[in-house]
Amino acid sequence: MGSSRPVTPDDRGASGPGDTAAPLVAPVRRVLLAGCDGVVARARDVTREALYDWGWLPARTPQARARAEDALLVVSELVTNACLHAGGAQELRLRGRPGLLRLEVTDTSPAPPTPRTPHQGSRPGGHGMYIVQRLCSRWGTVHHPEGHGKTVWAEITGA
Amino acid sequence: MGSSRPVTPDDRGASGPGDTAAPLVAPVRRVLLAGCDGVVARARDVTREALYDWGWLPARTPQARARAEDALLVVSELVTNACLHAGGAQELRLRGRPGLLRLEVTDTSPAPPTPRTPHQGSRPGGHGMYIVQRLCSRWGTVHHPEGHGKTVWAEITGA
Amino acid sequence: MDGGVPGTARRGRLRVAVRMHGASAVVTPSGELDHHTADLLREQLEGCVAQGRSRLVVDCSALEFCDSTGLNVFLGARTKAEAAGGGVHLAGMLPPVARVFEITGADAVFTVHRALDEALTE
Amino acid sequence: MDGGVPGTARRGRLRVAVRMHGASAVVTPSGELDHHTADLLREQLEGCVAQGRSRLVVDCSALEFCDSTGLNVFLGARTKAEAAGGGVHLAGMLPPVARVFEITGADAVFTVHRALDEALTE
Ligand SMILES: Nc1ncnc2c1ncn2[C@@H]1O[C@H](COP(=O)(O)OP(=O)(O)O)[C@@H](O)[C@H]1O
Ligand SMILES: Nc1ncnc2c1ncn2[C@@H]1O[C@H](COP(=O)(O)OP(=O)(O)O)[C@@H](O)[C@H]1O
Repeated sequence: MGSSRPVTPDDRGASGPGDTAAPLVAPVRRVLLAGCDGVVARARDVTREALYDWGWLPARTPQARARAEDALLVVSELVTNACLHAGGAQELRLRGRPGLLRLEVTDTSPAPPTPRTPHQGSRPGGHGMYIVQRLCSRWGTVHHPEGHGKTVWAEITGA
Repeated sequence: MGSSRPVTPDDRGASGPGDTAAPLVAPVRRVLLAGCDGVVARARDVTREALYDWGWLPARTPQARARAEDALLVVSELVTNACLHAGGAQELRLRGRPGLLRLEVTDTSPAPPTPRTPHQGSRPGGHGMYIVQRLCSRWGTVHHPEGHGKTVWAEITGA
Repeated sequence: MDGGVPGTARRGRLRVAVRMHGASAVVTPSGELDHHTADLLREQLEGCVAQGRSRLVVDCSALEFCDSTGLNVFLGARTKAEAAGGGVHLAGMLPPVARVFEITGADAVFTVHRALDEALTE
Repeated sequence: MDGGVPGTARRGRLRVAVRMHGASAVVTPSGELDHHTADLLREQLEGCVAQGRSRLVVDCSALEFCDSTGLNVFLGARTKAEAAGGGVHLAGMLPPVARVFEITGADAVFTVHRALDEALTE
């Protein structure tokens, strides 16, 4: 994964909400995802690799394995949405904290994800953010200054 | 301000994005804002009081005074929006960090603020989030688990 | 006081005085203009236009706070006043109020005066 | 291979095999079903229906990943198959794929079988 590289704590502009003052104690991985060609599968690959490096995989229990698979599903949804609704994903950032994985996807659109309500299980469409909501302990949007797009993030707790 | 009280760092459920692992080193103030009666003005009062307590006011320069006034304007916009679009504000949280004020307003609606684009200066409507975008270094939405509403937050840097 | 009739009306943290000056209605909001008080100013401004006073001069020198809800009141009154052949003149805005008009670009659609006498002698 | 014709088609990380079994078309996607590969499965499923094979049995036992984009393919095929008097049967889903159907509630609108033979002998 040649393009995944660590960031330094002082990379303020790119850090997530609330990290402005707190030191970055957690491992971080950043990957540029320009365009849409193959990026969804690639985002899963990078995430899977991080899950191995950070001890989520190989999983010790079926529950732990399911949580790791949930993370792959969520990253797939976030990157797909950036492609479908925001002209492409820019960057994927992964942050591992004890018992928590934070996934961040940046794009250049100012519009936030708007989960469709009510959710309808029988119809195509509107399942992506519903899945994110169901699988994640929290998720949100950070709007970048000067209209430079946004970051959609989601946090998954470990088993 | 009888109902403003400090929170403890372990109050995880209520803390902002990214605070999950980092200790709460900053002063925090929380105020319940049930219903909509007088809450917008009250939110400004609480914020003004915190600005005095945290040294933003009295301001040493006109620029510093403008930044404090911006904070009052932004909190007014966020609380007004919770009243108009989300059935009322629940809680206002203020976090002071060196050179940074973070305003957080929770409500019970799952829908995020969606700044209207293009912004039109000559027409009524759509100015609230535009003002927030213009005055804040960052802003965002944190969606609470299980559909329990959301937090809209905005950060203002000091002069 | 009824909308736009000379006199003073009050709601919470906003007071609105209206008086006539030649062809102009001089409307003086003082205090804080927000979600809780916007209706009061709206009634007064629209009342003036309804009574044929469509040249609205707003003396903002005692207006201490105005957010987007307040801005919407001015923008709505402008549409009504212009439709009636008049307009909205804003005079003496304090810095925090001027800032809202500046950052939204709304200052471009009003006639903005530094001081009230400038708006009246024009 | 053209849509829904017996044989095997491939796109990136997805392979789709189609064969006929009595009244059923047995469609076997293997690999990863997502934004990049969804069109391939959609073409195959819709191709079957267009050729009069509206009882679609999908052998999911080699499908390793499916997200909401994949789910949309199944939901869309279901509408077409049912309109043609058939339906979509899903057999042998692995845990990560079953999970997507469970949490969205989409499992309720398909006939779900533990194994392929169950779907064919029914
Ligand atoms: N990254 C994004 N940028 C802008 N809008 C988004 C983004 N992600 C989601 N959305 C909006 O949220 C809506 C709901 O997304 P989702 O639940 O994934 O369903 P779907 O993609 O099928 O519409 C989308 O239709 C889109 O309007
Ligand atoms: N707290 C909130 N909850 C739900 N929706 C919101 C919230 N705040 C803003 N919105 C949505 O964002 C839109 C834009 O808000 P804003 O820029 O303040 O303009 P306005 O309130 O005049 O419509 C609103 O119309 C509303 O749909």
